[in-house]
Amino acid sequence: MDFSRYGIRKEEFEAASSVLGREPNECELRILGVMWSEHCSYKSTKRLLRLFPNKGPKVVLGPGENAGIVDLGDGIGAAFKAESHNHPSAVAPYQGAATGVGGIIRDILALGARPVASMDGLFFGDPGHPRTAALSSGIVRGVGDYGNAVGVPTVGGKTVYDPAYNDNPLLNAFCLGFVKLDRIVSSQTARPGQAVILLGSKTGRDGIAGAAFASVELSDDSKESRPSIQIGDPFAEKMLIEACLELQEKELIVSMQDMGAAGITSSSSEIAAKSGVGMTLHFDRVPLREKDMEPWEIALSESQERMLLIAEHGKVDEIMSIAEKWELDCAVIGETFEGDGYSILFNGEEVASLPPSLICDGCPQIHWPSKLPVDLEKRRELELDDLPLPDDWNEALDALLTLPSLAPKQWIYDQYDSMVQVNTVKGPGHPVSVLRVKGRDSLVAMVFDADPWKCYLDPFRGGAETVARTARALAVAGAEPLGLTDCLNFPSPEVPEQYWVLEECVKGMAACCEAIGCPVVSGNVSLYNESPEGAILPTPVVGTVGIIPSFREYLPSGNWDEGDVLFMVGPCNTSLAGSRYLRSRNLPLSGRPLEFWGEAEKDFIQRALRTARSGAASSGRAIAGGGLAAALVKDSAESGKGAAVSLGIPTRKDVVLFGEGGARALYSVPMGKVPLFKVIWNGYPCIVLGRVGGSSLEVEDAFGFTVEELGKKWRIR
Amino acid sequence: MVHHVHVFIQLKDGVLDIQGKAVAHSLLSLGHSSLQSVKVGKYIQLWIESETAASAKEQASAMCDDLLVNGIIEQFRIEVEGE
Amino acid sequence: MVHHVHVFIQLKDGVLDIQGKAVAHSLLSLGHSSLQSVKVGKYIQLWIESETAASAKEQASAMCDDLLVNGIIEQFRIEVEGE
Amino acid sequence: MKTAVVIFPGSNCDQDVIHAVRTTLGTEVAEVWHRENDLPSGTDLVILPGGFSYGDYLRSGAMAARSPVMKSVARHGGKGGLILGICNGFQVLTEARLLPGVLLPNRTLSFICRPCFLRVENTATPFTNRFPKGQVVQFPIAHGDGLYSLPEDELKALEDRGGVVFRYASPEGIADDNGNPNGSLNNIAGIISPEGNILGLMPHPERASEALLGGEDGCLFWQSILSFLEKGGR
Ligand SMILES: Nc1ncnc2c1ncn2[C@@H]1O[C@H](COP(=O)(O)OP(=O)(O)O)[C@@H](O)[C@H]1O
Ligand SMILES: [Mg+2]
Repeated sequence: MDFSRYGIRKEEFEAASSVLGREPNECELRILGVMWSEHCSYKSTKRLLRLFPNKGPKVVLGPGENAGIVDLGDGIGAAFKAESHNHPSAVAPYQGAATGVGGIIRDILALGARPVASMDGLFFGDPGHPRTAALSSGIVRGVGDYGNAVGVPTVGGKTVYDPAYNDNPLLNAFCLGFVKLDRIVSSQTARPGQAVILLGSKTGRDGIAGAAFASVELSDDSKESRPSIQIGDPFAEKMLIEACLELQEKELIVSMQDMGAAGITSSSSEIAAKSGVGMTLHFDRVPLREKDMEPWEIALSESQERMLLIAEHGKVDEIMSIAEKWELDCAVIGETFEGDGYSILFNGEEVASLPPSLICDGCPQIHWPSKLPVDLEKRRELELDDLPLPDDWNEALDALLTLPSLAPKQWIYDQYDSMVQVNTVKGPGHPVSVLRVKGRDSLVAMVFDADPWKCYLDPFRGGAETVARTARALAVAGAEPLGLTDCLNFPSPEVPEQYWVLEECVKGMAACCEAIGCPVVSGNVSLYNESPEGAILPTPVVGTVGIIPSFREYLPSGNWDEGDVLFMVGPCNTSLAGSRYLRSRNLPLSGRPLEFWGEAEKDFIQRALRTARSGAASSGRAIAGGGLAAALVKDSAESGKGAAVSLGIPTRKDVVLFGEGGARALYSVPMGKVPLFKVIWNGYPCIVLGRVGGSSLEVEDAFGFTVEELGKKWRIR
Repeated sequence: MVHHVHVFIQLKDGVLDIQGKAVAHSLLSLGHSSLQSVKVGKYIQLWIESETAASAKEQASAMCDDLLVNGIIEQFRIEVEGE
Repeated sequence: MVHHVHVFIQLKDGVLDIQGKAVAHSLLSLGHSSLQSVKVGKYIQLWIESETAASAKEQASAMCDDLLVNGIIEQFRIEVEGE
Repeated sequence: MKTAVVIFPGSNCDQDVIHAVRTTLGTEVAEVWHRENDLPSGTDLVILPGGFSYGDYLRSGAMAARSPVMKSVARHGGKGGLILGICNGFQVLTEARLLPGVLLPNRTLSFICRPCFLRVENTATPFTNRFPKGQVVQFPIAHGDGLYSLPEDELKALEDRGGVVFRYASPEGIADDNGNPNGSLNNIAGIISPEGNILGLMPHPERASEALLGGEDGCLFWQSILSFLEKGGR
């Protein structure tokens, strides 16, 4: 039996044969080939993911379900998750991105939550590379067209440009939904003797074996791998959302699962395995779009906009009439029974029979060898003495502000409906995105961030910094971080040096999560992001969600008032390693990022929360990409106010102004609140930078621009 | 001379036609019950300066490959007037 | 029998064809300098059950009036295979 | 005042507009599914909400305009009842020929979502009577097909009869090309029927009806309708 054709390794074939007591047949092998791909089975990364803390007082549902849920109070939860759709977006940017957005929305829906906000993480190649323009515009259009039509606002995101993504652009999609905590739908609640129902679009040959495809490197002929292109139908998705929420509201279903990778097979076998029931599926009852589909094609089709429901037989008629109202196909395709069996029938014949536990949990894990990259020390060499200060600081700042990774992303987010559903208090363009919860005082804040450059130079510190950045931004806005989701985008784990980087990144992220008490509640892994041209940078992307108890306790950014005192809190000895500034001077990616200091992060968050909640500041911004200089410019431009700033610090001025890393923030504080502010930050590094006022932003012995000029350079709307 | 070239673009077989599906549904509910199925594609007209119709067709075909057609999901057919 | 009907829809003269202009611009900047102009329209295929090709055409025409074509800005042409 | 919000498959601003009417006016709002043949009795105002009816496939608003409910919406308008189409609802109204003109793709050929400034051109309408003439208001836009177009002679007729109610403008109220997000002829953002009872506009007043969400200019819009009806208008 040539199992390798189906992406099955020898030990996997043997494991399956030994459980079955026979060799799997072809259809079964195809099913296992997809279900045991990295994308579905996490066979190389399960062990690593266990390093993440996943419990906390606010965690209602941790990893393992379709998405995580954190408690927002008043019986409401926020369900959220991020998912990658990298390979499909590289091959067919528009459709790949669109179906990525659609897929993550269904994950949220599967819990019975109404999807209320999306964010997107985009990683594009060098803007000068011939393919980048088409890839980036296709991906942005795909995200927008799908999200806009389905009516889920895209409220924020992250965009990074680097030549490492020339052939492997990344598209990570995040979605958040609101759910009543006593109405959460689970995939673990099916019982024997219930109906298995397929709701949504008809099944065609779309994206067959797409998950397996996502688990291999892109080769030149992968563009030819024909059936792997799924088409997104946001109209059908909108109908599906309304239908599923109506079914849930009327308590007609006992369990639900979205159909993502590996379609019917993964959704049904996961429900069976998690609920501990057996399942029989009749494939001749599946509504098909194409003629003559083979059973294995039906099993693995990734046709979009479908959900699998489990319901009592007595509710089927009512479910059918709701499906009819929303103009969706709906069919009972099987039933559950007692036992660990999973059997697919086609025209009366059994074509596959596998225990669900084997499909979902039977894949032998892989422990790839890990090895320190030999060039790591070299990457970290950055001699400041060899790096002259800029001759012209204004020019240096201009270069920084026009660096594509830092420049305003208006061209992207103007294409996204960020306001539909009328909950958006702060949409894209702000350090954190903020939603209101209708009928309540509290606000939900969220942020999506990544720092691949730092991860490349020091994966542990970079991983920790990535998590920390999200938490700092939330805390400054007044939002207590409740939990996070992540997408681990990495190249092949089969290269020992690359596996080491992955491992270290995860350890760094986990260390920060521990330190600040912010658990990981969901996530996704995307490996093999490399092509013959090269590998991507290590790119863990983090989406963190926090709560602001009342809108009065939200602290905005870009809100300086005349006469305010500007403070910088946090250490001055940050680092230029992997900074936007180095990139803007076309210097190689080098240096060693700041050491991660968990205590300080925790301390910072507490003080920042107090600052926001006590009204001690009029504006606040965590210092991140582009350092203090970028923070000053953004705040000044958005406030439409100037300031006179003097640094008065012995550290090198480029490091102070452009250095990145560490728990730092820029605050503007009304005169009368200065004493309170100082009390809050007593015991934490805190210096006065200057005063707000005048018509230009002047940094002593460095740069100076009029507010009008800044308005042209930095415009968020 | 200027040739008038007609390009007909349609989705490849098997590729989900989301517009066709919705249009068919709508036409049926408007009472057009004899309708069996619908496919929605693009009709692009090009006016190309070239010596011969054959070369106009060739150029149109290159334009399809370069921009007009997404070869992953679409196929096309070209007609040149007076060819 | 089922008739295969082709409907070609294009913008009326004088209606702003922003898409056509944009496509022309892109093609020119890709080096297709022989291109004079572009018009972007729709190509809809219908499969209609009917006795004769003539009646299929009639029905298709009714579908155009009812939904497929916006007469304010668009005009259309119908071809029935084997007619 | 009784409002009926029509919900087409794919509408996605229906709940937003219901929320705005309920929170700003506190009046009764009914949902009407597109397959229904009749409006609730006593309906004063019909709203066709924004969104992507039928995915906006084929042409924006085309399929929704042929929904069963549209016959009774047209009847309501014919009797002088108020009809408001926002964004996709405006597109539906033009497709249904209840308002003149068409909405073509934005000249950028991309979807645009952002706050916009509008100049109120006509305050003698049921929808704008509480605004001072020439006032600049901020309503967000979010659309792909918002370029309003009409043949030249009809455009002139529309302008001459004061049919243009909202025009895209700069914050200072200058309606030039800079203030025009989508290329609409004459910066047109919203128009009214000759009888003065059917309004279509691309910007979203329901997204500008709460300070928390960044603007309250929409409140006067809703209040205009209420005071019109309270003064005995239909
Ligand atoms: N792809 C995107 N989609 C939506 N919003 C985005 C996207 N990329 C960036 N943004 C928004 O633009 C702002 C700046 O983003 P970015 O430049 O990536 O981060 P940073 O602030 O770290 O420089 C943020 O408010 C973010 O939400
Ligand atoms: Mg899922």
